[in-house]
Amino acid sequence: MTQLAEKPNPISEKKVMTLAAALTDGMDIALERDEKVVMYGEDVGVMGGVFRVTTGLQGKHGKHRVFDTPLTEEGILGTAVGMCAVGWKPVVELQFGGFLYAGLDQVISHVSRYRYRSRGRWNTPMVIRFPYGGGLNLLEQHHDSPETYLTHTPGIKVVFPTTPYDAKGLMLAAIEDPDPVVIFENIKLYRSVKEEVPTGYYTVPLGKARKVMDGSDVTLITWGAMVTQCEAAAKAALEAGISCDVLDLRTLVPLDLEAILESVEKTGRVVIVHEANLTSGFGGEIAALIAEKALFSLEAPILRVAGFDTMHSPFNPINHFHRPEPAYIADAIRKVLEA
Amino acid sequence: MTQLAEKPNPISEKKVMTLAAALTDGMDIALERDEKVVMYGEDVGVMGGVFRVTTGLQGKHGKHRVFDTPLTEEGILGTAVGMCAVGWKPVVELQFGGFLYAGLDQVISHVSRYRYRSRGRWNTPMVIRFPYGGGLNLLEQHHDSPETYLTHTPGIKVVFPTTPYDAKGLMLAAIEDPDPVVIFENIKLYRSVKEEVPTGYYTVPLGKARKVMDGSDVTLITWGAMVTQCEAAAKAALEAGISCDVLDLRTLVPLDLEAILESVEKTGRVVIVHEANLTSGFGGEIAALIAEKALFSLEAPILRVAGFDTMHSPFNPINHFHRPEPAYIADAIRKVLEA
Amino acid sequence: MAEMFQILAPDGTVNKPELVPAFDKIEAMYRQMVRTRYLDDRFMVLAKKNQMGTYAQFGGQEASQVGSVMALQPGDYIAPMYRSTGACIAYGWDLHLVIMYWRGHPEGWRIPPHLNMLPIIIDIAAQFPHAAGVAMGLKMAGKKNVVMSWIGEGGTSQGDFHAGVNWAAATESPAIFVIENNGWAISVPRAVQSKADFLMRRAEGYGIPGYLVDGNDLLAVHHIASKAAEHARAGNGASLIEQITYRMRPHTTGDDPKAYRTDAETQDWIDNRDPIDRIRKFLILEKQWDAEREVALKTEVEKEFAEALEKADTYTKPDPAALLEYAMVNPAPHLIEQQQVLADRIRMVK
Amino acid sequence: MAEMFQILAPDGTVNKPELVPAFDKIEAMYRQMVRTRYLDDRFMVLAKKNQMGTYAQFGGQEASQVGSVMALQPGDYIAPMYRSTGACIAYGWDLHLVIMYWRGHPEGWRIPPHLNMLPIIIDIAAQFPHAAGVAMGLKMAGKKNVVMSWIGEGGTSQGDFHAGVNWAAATESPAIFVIENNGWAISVPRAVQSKADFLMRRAEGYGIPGYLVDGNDLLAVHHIASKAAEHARAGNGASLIEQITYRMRPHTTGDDPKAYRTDAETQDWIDNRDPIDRIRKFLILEKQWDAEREVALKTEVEKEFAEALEKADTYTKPDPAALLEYAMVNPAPHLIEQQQVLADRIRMVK
Ligand SMILES: Cc1ncc(C[n+]2csc(CCOP(=O)(O)OP(=O)(O)O)c2C)c(N)n1
Ligand SMILES: Cc1ncc(C[n+]2csc(CCOP(=O)(O)OP(=O)(O)O)c2C)c(N)n1
Ligand SMILES: [Mg+2]
Ligand SMILES: [Mg+2]
Repeated sequence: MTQLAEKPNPISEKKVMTLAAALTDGMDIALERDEKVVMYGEDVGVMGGVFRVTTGLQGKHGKHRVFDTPLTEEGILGTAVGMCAVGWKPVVELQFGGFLYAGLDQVISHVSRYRYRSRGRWNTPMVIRFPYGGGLNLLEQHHDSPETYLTHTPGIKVVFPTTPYDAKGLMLAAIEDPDPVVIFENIKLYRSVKEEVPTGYYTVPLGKARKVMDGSDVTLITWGAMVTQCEAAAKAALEAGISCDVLDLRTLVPLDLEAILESVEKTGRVVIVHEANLTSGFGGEIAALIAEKALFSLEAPILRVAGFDTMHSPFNPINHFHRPEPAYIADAIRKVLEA
Repeated sequence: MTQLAEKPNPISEKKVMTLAAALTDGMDIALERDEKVVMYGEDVGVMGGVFRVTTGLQGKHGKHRVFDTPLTEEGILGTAVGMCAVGWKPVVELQFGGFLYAGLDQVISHVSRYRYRSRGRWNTPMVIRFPYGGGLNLLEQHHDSPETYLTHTPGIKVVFPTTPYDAKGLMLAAIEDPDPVVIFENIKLYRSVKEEVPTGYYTVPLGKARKVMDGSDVTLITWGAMVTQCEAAAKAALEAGISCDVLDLRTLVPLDLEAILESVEKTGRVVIVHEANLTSGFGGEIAALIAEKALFSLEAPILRVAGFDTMHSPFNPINHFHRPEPAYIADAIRKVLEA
Repeated sequence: MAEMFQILAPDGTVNKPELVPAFDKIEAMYRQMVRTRYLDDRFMVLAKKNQMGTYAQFGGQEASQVGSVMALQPGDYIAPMYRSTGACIAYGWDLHLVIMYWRGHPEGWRIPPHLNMLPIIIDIAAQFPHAAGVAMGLKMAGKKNVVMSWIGEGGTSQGDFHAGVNWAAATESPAIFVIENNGWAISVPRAVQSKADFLMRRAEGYGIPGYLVDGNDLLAVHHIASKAAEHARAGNGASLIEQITYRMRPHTTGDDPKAYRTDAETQDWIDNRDPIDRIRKFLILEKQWDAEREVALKTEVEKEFAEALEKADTYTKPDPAALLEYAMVNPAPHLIEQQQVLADRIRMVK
Repeated sequence: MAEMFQILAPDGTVNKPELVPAFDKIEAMYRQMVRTRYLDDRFMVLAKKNQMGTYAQFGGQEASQVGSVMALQPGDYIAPMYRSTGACIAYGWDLHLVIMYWRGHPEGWRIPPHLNMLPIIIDIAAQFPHAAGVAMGLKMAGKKNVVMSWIGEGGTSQGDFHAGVNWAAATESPAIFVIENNGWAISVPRAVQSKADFLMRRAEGYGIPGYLVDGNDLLAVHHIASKAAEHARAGNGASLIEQITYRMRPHTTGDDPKAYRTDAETQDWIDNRDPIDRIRKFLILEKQWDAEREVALKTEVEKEFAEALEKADTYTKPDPAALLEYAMVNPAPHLIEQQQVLADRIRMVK
């Protein structure tokens, strides 16, 4: 069985939504369509989450479908495993990506392995979602980008929506997917991007990258809020006559390797951009795959623009040096062209 | 300040030791030399650990230096942070690498960040050690190779001794090192390798790879028990007239990038081998660094031989298909030569 | 001082006659105890001969495991740990699959569809949040079922012990959490784990009933487990039970208890507090059992084991394809690529 | 039903006159309460004006924080969480550094060498294992010092709460664990966290003393914290204290409590159970305080704040090099390479 195909909804009306609103809308529809879907976490009920992404869902669907729980990430993730064994489809929220760590054992040792361990008797078709990423000057651990801990953990799918359309379609696809899926919701993008989104049901398939800009000189590969940064850098480059292929991966697992290789074969020059710290970041995996599968297309070293190997800087006045800015990406573009 | 230099001990007598015995000897000397060093964990006291690596240490140094604790990895790792703040140097044992996850929050959020977070006021010069790796048909979670979770975590040094000499010297260097160091002790190597080791004090520096075999056709980059597997593959290749440069990295953080690049520039062909599952494994980081810093030396795609993207196979009769064998490495050598 | 609940004194005489259940029920449990003890010892022999992998015996804990699990009803769930093999067998796990599980045969790892048995958990205490989730899920589904899970006294020091019990308690979910206090966590004695006199003291901090039970008294274990199950089934939520028992065997295949405890201590439990002896004495005193039936039971169990072993031994050899099965329902492309790598590896080794 | 320990009734009259400490001590604590309340409100104003980052107010918890931390002695340690700013200030944290900390200025993050203050922990409950480690370390070093740590009632549901308290209890280490039960974990009420009537019930399960205290009664808080500190100092190990208090302010800068609790509830606490009012009434009743001194204190504190703010405002701007400082004592080569990357980035942005 392969990935679900895209299910567009051509007849649906459209409405302008932020990324946050699109996520909410997707969850709302999922609660409507499948009575097995339940949502829980810290503050997701009455308050609708610290970023208000579950706003209105408890009121509309009831406390038995959307509810607050004791404050424990290992509890939230561990009970979700048990909930699946009784046939529920939990969509759980962690308050920030930096609090995934507190429940990471349940993800690595159980969410990821339960199906393999029971040879298909017990599946874990849950969705784990959380805000992540820098740029808002919140507290420490509120800006982490912990995707590598998940991409290295077998059996987990990893999703990064960057547009409202994708956010809703990927949310619905993630909830429908029979495997555990983690959705990284970028805190900067929650309310900074807006677009028309169909009000009805549709899905965006897991495993298909989105071509943000089409170009032939350099390939920019990225995900999450760095898509915006890459787009800015690519636009600036375009003014200087350099055209970039900008790939929004949308999902890291499954990875759209085909789209990556196709672009690399075209441009021969690659810059990979992510917010997480550099070493052992998912950028390394992508570079390794390119160095294995498209080596002879490369005309320049593969460069990565990423966070430093420290925790995400809590130093507000200077943390823009830590988080990749368009200028740093532009510099990398220049370097791969000069190589 | 850079890494500590190697401190050999030329006048010391020598004794044949297994890797396990060499580790014990190193800890024994550390307990002797520095009264701030204490060791604790599950079963490390009277019993000397499930692999008997702390055997005799409690008897010799006392219950106040080497002791058993409540069964909790978050407790063991979290209290070690606090112990450091009072000036102790805890050397803690986790019973198996697969139980690191249960305490991973303390490593990612605290061990790794305490110094940065307090701007040097509170350091965490602890050592975390555990048996890891496959090959013995123990229970699930007893064969994991969780290094990626640590190489991606800033501030943590990651050490993989593969010879008795190195084991003792790296242990002493790790305990002396002012940063947190994690020592991966391979369960297959504990008692399968033996050699003469100086009985006195010496250190092997963190950050220097060991050249296992010298060759010019292909570079094999590896660590831990895979060094043995690569050596076997390289020896077989030599009979067919192919000479391999075999690099035992010894430490993943700090990484001896110089040694890697020097070898790659010589051979132009690279195979990276690790036990951990492929995706987002540390092999990806190495490949990425090569694709950035030595791209134009490459004459073949970089290949990785690794575990599958599942948990370490608990299926005893067939798990040798999961864990890299010399034959699979030989195959990769052939492939990079044919490329 | 909490009092340890007991129905049978160690010599098999009855403390609380009014609480003795029907004899056919006792006999059924007694049979499971004898059966699991026999199997447990045979498994260790297999493990020592390398015909099984590392194995964790439960010998000495038969009353604790059989007595608790047999308080369950159809549709109830269990969340076992590595030492719960006795409970799993009494719950209905097919014997040849048990052997194959401990051999690392993929088909032994496949949990049969007729059992609401969660996978055996090695990661100590992690089964408690799972059990809490099952309990919450059962309650939300309006089911009248419950879940039972076990943990060692060592495991009570873990964060997941707390997160799991507190969750089920706070959500008033039908869970029965059983602490099998067998005195040792490998080489670490009970006293190192906690300063509390008894671990069931924790119950009050979760606002749920807590029980201290003689874990080698089958009737006591069964009585309290049934009570907790009824409590849960009636919608009153979770309970925490501490069963005082003893691991009469080594920790696992590779362990030598001489390194950390005296033979005298172990021998005392074996001679004076063996859970099987106690209930057998009771049944004999009550004239519900005799040497003849004992011999017949032994023969029956030996035969059953021989058949299961034969079945396991002659089972289709593991298919290496199993390595990549069940990794994902919708496998990502890299997993499909790895199927090719696996096929290549199989070819290379042949 | 546990009884809530109280020395002062909400109207400032004394329940237990024999337990009232010396007035100079009370006055010192009262001054800290007024001071921290003032600062807390000023900080929120700064945060609202974007002159600080996200800030977590402690307003309403002054008795709870000041009363407990002032039971400590020189050489004792504290392990604070994000809401412990009041405790940290009363403990001696330099005001301009507090402001700079909440501004995300690297020099505010530098913990001054004269304070045995562990870093503020955001990762809820993780500070408890740290505190247990400090306590064990102090005991092993033969020191007569203790460590105090705080947690919210929400945090008591975390695994680390359990792992930390149990560890210190089991090792008989000198730790004081304080639960500041302020009724709410952001929008989640206390009842969701646990079915236990009081969270100090957990103490028995750890075999240590547990106390239920009126957390808005300065004298009660201080009395019990001192008792727990003495207990620890005397080598008797850890204690668990639950202080019933209330968060009179929003959770943090961005929070609007109207979304989850009634104004009436909050207003009731503000009008009838404000911890500062209570102790002030007492001091006035006892003729130890008057309006004049109050005005003088206000002026003093205003001046202090103005000076600290000035100092923070005029402090050397953060050096971007700070981003890579303190990453490792012996930086690995990749960190040294990243210093170059940082230098390039600084150049690019200029
Ligand atoms: C999280 C975790 N840490 C460590 C281990 C290693 N280990 C296996 S059994 C054991 C002792 C367990 O003792 P207890 O909980 O009392 O259970 P028992 O074995 O006595 O049944 C330990 C430390 C593990 N399996 N999981
Ligand atoms: C491990 C973790 N999970 C989630 C959060 C997000 N969070 C911040 S404050 C808070 C509520 C805490 O409530 P409580 O423990 O009662 O402390 P209070 O804020 O009331 O002082 C939550 C869920 C966090 N900081 N850490
Ligand atoms: Mg035990
Ligand atoms: Mg609170």
